[in-house]
Amino acid sequence: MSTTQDAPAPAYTKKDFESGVDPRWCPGCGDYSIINQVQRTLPAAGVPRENIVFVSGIGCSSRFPYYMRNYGMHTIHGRAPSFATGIKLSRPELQVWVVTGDGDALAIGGNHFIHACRRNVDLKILMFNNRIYGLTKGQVSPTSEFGKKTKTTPHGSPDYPFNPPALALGAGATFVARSIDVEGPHLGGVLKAAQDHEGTAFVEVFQNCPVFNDGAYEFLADKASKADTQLRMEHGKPLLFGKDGKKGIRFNPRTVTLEVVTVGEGGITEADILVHDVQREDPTLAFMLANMGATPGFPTPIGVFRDVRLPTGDEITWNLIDQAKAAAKKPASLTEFLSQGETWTVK
Amino acid sequence: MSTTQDAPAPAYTKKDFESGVDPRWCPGCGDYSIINQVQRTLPAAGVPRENIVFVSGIGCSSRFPYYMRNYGMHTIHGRAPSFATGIKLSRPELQVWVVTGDGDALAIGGNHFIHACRRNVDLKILMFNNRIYGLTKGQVSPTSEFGKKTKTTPHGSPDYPFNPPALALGAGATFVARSIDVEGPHLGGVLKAAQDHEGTAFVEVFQNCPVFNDGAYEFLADKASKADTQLRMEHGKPLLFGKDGKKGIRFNPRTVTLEVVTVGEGGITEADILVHDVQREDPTLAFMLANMGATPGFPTPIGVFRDVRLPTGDEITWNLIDQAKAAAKKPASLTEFLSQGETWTVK
Amino acid sequence: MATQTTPSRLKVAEVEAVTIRFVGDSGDGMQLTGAEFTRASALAGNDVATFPDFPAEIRAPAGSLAGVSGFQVNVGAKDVHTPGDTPDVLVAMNPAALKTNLADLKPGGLLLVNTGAFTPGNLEKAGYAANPLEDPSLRSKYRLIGVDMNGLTDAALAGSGLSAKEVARCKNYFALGLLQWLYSRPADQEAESIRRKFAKKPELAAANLKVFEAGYSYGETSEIFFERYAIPATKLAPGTYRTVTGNHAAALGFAAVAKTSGKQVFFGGYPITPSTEIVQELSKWKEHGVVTFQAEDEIAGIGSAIGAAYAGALAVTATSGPGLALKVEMMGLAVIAELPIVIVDVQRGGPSTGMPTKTEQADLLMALFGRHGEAPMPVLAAQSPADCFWGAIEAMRIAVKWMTPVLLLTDGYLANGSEPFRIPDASELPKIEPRYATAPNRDGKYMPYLRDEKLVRPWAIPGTPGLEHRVGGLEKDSLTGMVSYDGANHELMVRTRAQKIRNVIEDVPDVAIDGPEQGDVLLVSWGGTYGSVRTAAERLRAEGKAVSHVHLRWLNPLPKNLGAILRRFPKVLVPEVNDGQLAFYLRGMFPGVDPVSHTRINGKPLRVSELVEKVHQIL
Amino acid sequence: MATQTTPSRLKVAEVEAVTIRFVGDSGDGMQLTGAEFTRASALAGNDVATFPDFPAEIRAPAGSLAGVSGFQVNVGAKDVHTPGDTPDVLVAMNPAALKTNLADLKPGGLLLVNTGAFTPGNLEKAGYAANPLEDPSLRSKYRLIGVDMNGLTDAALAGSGLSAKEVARCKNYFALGLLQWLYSRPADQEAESIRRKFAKKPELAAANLKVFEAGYSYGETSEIFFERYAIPATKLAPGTYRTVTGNHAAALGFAAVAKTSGKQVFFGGYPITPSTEIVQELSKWKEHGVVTFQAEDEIAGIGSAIGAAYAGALAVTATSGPGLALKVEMMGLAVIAELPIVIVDVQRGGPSTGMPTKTEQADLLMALFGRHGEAPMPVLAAQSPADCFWGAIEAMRIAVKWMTPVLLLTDGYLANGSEPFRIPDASELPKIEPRYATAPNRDGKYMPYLRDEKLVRPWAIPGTPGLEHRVGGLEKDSLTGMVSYDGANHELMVRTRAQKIRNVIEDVPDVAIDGPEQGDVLLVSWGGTYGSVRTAAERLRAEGKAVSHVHLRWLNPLPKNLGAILRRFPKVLVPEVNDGQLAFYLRGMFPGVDPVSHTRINGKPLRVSELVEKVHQIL
Ligand SMILES: Cc1ncc(C[n+]2csc(CCOP(=O)(O)OP(=O)(O)O)c2C)c(N)n1
Ligand SMILES: Cc1ncc(C[n+]2csc(CCOP(=O)(O)OP(=O)(O)O)c2C)c(N)n1
Ligand code: SF4
Ligand code: SF4
Ligand SMILES: [Mg+2]
Ligand SMILES: [Mg+2]
Repeated sequence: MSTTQDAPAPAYTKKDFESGVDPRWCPGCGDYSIINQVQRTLPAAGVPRENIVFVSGIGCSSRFPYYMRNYGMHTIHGRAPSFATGIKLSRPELQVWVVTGDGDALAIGGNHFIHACRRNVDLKILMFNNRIYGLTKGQVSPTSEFGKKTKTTPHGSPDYPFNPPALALGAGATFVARSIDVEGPHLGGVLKAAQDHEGTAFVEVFQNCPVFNDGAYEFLADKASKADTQLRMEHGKPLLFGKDGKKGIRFNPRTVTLEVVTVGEGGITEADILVHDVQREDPTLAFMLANMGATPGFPTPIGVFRDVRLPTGDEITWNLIDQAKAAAKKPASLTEFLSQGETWTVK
Repeated sequence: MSTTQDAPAPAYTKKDFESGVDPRWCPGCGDYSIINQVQRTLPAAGVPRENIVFVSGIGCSSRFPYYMRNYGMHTIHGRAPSFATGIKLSRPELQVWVVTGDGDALAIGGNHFIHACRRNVDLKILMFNNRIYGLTKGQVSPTSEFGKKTKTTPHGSPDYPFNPPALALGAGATFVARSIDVEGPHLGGVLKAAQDHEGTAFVEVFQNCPVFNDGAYEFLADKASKADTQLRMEHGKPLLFGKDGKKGIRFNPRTVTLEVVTVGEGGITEADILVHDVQREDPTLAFMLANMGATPGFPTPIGVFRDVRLPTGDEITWNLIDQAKAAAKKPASLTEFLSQGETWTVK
Repeated sequence: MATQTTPSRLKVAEVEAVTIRFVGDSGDGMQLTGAEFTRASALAGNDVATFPDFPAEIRAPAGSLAGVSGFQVNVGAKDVHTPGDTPDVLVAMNPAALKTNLADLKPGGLLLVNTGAFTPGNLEKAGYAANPLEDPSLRSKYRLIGVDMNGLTDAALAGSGLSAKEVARCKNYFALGLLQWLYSRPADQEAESIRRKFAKKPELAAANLKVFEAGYSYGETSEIFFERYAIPATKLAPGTYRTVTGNHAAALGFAAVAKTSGKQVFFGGYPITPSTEIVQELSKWKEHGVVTFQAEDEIAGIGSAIGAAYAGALAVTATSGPGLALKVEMMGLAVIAELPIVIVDVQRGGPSTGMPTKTEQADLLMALFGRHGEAPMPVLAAQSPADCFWGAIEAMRIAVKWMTPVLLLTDGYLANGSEPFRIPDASELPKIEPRYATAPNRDGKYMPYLRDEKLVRPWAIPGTPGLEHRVGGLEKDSLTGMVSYDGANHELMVRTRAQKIRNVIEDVPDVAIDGPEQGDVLLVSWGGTYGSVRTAAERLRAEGKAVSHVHLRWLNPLPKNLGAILRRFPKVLVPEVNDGQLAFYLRGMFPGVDPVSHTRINGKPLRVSELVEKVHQIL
Repeated sequence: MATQTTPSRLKVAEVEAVTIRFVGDSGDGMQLTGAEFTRASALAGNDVATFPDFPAEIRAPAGSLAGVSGFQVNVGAKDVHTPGDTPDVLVAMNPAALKTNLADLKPGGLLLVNTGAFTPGNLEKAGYAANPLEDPSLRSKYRLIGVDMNGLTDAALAGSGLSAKEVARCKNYFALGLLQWLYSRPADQEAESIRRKFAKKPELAAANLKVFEAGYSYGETSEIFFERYAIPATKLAPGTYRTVTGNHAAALGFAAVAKTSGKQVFFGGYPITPSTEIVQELSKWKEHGVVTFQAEDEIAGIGSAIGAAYAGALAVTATSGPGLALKVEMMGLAVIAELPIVIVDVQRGGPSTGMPTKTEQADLLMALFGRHGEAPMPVLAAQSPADCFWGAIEAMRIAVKWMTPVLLLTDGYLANGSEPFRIPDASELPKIEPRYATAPNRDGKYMPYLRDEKLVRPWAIPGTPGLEHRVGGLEKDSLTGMVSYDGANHELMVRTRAQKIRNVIEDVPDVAIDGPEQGDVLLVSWGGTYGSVRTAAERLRAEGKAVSHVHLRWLNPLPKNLGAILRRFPKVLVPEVNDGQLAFYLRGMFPGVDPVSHTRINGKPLRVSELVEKVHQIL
């Protein structure tokens, strides 16, 4: 089945990943800028186009595969990770991406999502989080804000939203990241990191739905204030933010909490600022940062929360297969195989 | 529908909660001691027996409702939380328990489980974790150890197991606890705390399956060593363990990790030991303790990880309903109701 | 109510009925235009039936073929059963709309075109090499009238201070004004409605009104029309009316159950096109005793409903094909636990995700047989948008009376189509009175499966002292409800559950034959095709053919008298929007009966003309 | 192979066949005893058919009625199609076992009882007021032989140093020894088998062997028997044989596909009784090209399989009723995406959780019609345990040849029942050769829905340069595979998919009639009832009745010649373990055909005697 061996890895450009079908998203939809970044990111890795598969569920976001010039499956609402897992376990040489929405991944698809995180099969999962059901025209989603008025919650949503990175970390994800549709270069960097990661890589992309949930991320995108509202996490760098980069996140050992401090004030130096480490095996700090996003008065972290290398589900599966093959005496013929156990012969 | 108003709350004994059907679990099954503790715990609360509903999925553990003298539903594999949510949202005056297994709750039922944690509807979820599929006779479960040989993984499980408390915390659970089938009094205490908690209460009970996964918790149950392998978390108390209670968990602020230390050695005093606080709104420490269980060299924490009071899903839902009723002008007649919007009359 | 109108220089011709289709870009507001014309027609006392036909859920690029949105309305002086096959009037707001709809326009029909939108850019997007309006054949085939609605709208709003975009969004009111004038609708009513609609944005209200009036007077002043039309008021049954879509009607029905029974109606479900409006409406009505819960998926949706039913609520879930597929296991549980719950399936184009916004009737066999094991349940289907109200109430009445899940089938056409709905009086609604058990039923014990003479088991709900019991999915002892693996008990229970559903026949009225008791051809239909088939039968009889029609509201059990009727007709024709499912079902149920199956599976309601033709063929 | 045996003081009577049922407590090892007796009989050249009947999945209290476990084996000199209706010999190891099984024993049959277990305690657990063995009527009805197997086992192992518990667990070998002696089986073979089985525990091997020999010689020495029996070897087709259960056979079939095709067989699924052994076996065979994945649920199980199929694997999933219900939506996707995958449904008692360990045939209509929208797929059913091997291979061949999901129906009886299986040569297996597309198929482009003359679409798999394409659940353009909302295209695709499945008829062999081409009654069966119905037909013909039998392996499409055959017989009888599903289906498919339906729904295979009786009635 490995028709892939002999495939060359040509030098691609963005165009090489455009299927030629024009996207059918609404004017101004955040999905446009995301696909743009994906198509810019893919060439770098030089993976033959035909060895890449995009798998999606159902939703506006899930139309994605139609616009990529790769193999693709537009499947069933919430189930994309299960197809992707089958593809990757069957053909580990393929690069498999999952494109999903907040409802697709976390409402109906929540179980497949957490099991993907747990198994660490090498899938890159991009979740476009517009905090609403777009395709069905505006119902509450598991990431909609508490109390949010939507078509199915006219008096406000009674549900507390998921914190997707926290959920993924709780499920054991080895790679967890976040970016924003409008922050092209940043998004590109995060996508690259996801592509390079071996194992399940979960990327939450804040995406604006101008039609049914416009401005959900205004507070992060707004040019004037974004320096204060975004915390750009970078591996090995102190967690600084703010216009002049003087604000920072300090870890308070006494209270075991994070706090916002200002370098230069009250004797705070850069040395007091928490240095970001995506490779910590213990997910606690990543979890803490993920939850920080939800706490008022704190900036919203974007970038990579965690990037830890563990044997992937597909590696483990195929190691077991290879071991079994190695252990087996010469390939058994069909008859030998069928004759295992007790047999008798009729003349 | 509230036939419950007039119901008295008699002084119950354990017997009052036995349905009279003798349990059909295998001899020596951990489920016996668990039901025993549940039946001992319920009387205290003095909730009228008819106002308690036990809901289960499918599995050995899920036979539970048949043995309780309450209302009960033995439903569908993995789906118990959805029935329970419907019961509680429809009839908030009822006390609703979910009894489930590691496969029922975390394999097929994983999505309903995390959404229950997120919504914080007042359900008490007891998960009997025997790290195996018991009812179907011994297949791998999402909590089976990595590499474990089972009937469906004869060469060892390729999957990393879930850490149930960590998963629940990642999903936003307000109450998370753990106990062991054989630790009767401890289990009783945890069950009491779960019953008292308002909101979704998740209790993981380590349960031995002598037939298909015997001794899974030997390391915790073994009289000789358990003082060193169990960490009994108690609110407001330092996290001490070990035969002489001298070993303790210290939080290392430099590395932001937990470490095992011995009081009296190397100048360590009890003041250095982390004091357990179940009421911390920030779930980070609870998450850290939950993960500690998985780390070699550390004791396994049992008891309550987190117990935080937030408005429950059922409270919120009914507040919205009551507000709507209050806001409504006099109860509209059917005709008035149907005549909203534009109408015309034909003579 | 008479059709008062402004005096006019033109003579007013009376017409019996007219079918108008408004087509334009998704952004052009055709749904609103159509709905407004419908409202005005209804208020004028006409009978109406509508068929909105919008594109796939995601907005397509402006001006593209995929972006075309349409709304067809059939207005008549007599009973109107369908939105009409082929429009008499086509209002096309841009080239893409013209291209995708022209073929449907009746030869010689009125083609009203917004010439202002026929720009080179739009023509290209529509794939027109040349401007079709300049093609003489068009004028020869249809009554082409071109009006630069863009230009006239701009003119009307010159100096209004609105942005170009805002101005552009007003042009649908020009078209509306022109049509209201053409069909002699009073202008003043529309003014009211516009003010209501844009109450929050008075400047837009003013602008739209201005444009509406511009369109209205344009008809009068310009020399393009030589007559106007009037459609006499229909003789509808006396009463107060409103227009409803099928989904809205179903929601009203369930809410009505809550109000009349005084019991909680619990809806648990998950959004899916084309059923979502049902829960969207119900969620608004918290003060009327309705509790709604948007679950994480369809399985949890029906699960919560079954849980609520166990707790004593009148439980409902609604979905469409893919969601119904997910509820199958849960339906089986409701069958064996014998708990009352209504499942609404708003059928859409399948299989799989299929054609979410298109209509189809292909879930019938799944509804009847799509569960593992022997799991029969009552199945009924609504026949028109307004009938979804009565279908919802009847389904719930049956569920509660017989302690069983009930499937109510509607479809995308009924869900989005609309028609007048006579608002009933509370006394017209069937009573739904759950009889919760209050005491032990057998020597001081409660036996959950001790049945009454109709084989219905009692309903004891939590909170009732002494009746504590457990239900579940394992086979149960026929009396105590304890788990039983006894083969004889299982056989008894399977047969008893089946017999109970057969007993529902006592609530299934005999079908009425529309047309002669005996004849040459019998048309048999079910669900949303009622209107087309009924109209076809009427036309055929008008032609003097001996054609009768039987419409099935009940699919399981089938009406007592159906078999006899089927056997009375030499030819039975079963038209369906599927691959022949009812025809197969009737063959299986009535040995010897072998209907002719006529099927259409193009996402649209059946056409009357097509049915008439088909009958001509087989006669 | 002759039935060599030790010289004996007793004469050996030849018998044609015998049905023996071993019953005891779950802890008594009856399944092992039965399996060992079966093995010995097969090795002795007899034909065998077995029916294990164990209690609900959870262990019931020792000695309780619910805890009784049974194993029935039918051993014969001629073709054996069924495990036999009613045992000739009942071996009862405790009172509960006697109580629950005595009624089935043939009048005058041999009743071999372990008297040692008839203690007051056990009698009470079984609900016996008095010791039934002391009831004279028992001796008058049956050939009662009481043996204190407990005591004799203790004696045999006195001083063995084994614990009382270990000793008790050996007593089943006493029963086995006695039976092997009674049916003239050589003792030495058993010795081998015991050594193999307890290789890891030599002390237990020794003990069990000792007890087996004790039982064997007890027959010889004690004066309780006056003759022994021998069953002549059957004339099976020459070849090498083994015994297989249906689940084991299905697993072997899929693995055989991997070995002969050289392609990866991918299994994705979720455990469920009674299908789980299929994946349990497959998971052992990693070195044979099988990849197995235990998913988080059934939906993900089939999802992973469909994903693997898109990637080019030969994909399989297996489940039972509740799991099939969960896979419904996914099956619809496989239908519209036209990807090959085999779904095995091992039917069990339903509805809902039902009776997990009991057999039933009630998923037929769900298999045929249980999907939303028009979603036809081929459906076939295995007819015996060994036939599950051939069914698995055929299902996969059809799936790959026609690019479609295929449903293979088996049931709990086939899954756990066993019979001899002749090991085929590779050359006897049908070839399965996926033809993956390698190049564009239309002017340099790849059109995923450009079909061949049989309407089959090509299969292009990831990794193939230039053929990048997308599949999905929305309706697709009939050529390019792009999303299409065009009504005409949808109609074309629905009809094309249906026609493609009808075309599969070219792979459906005509059914063969067992018995006269014309006659008074035609028995029509499908799936696991083959054996009972075939045997009934043979008996009836032996009685001189003109009764024929047609067995359906193919349910969709139905064999070409079936209609004509059905119409040839004045009476058609359709016996099923459901409420009449095939009978209904045949009525719907063959207008005019109106079979008599005979149904049994008690979780057990059909009884031959019952069928014979039924035919007598209708003759
Ligand atoms: C089984 C099933 N249930 C429901 C739906 C209807 N549906 C389609 S997409 C969707 C949610 C879309 O929201 P999200 O996943 O956030 O994607 P978005 O459109 O916002 O990008 C729903 C409920 C469906 N197609 N299938
Ligand atoms: C839909 C469905 N899938 C699969 C099964 C089979 N099944 C029953 S219980 C079970 C798992 C039991 O494991 P767990 O939940 O851990 O409970 P335990 O028996 O170990 O207490 C499975 C796979 C089922 N009954 N229904
Ligand atoms: S509805 Fe929202 S998310 Fe969907 S395409 Fe339109 S803008 Fe994007
Ligand atoms: S199988 Fe295991 S879990 Fe199930 S009842 Fe027996 S011992 Fe308990
Ligand atoms: Mg979304
Ligand atoms: Mg378990």
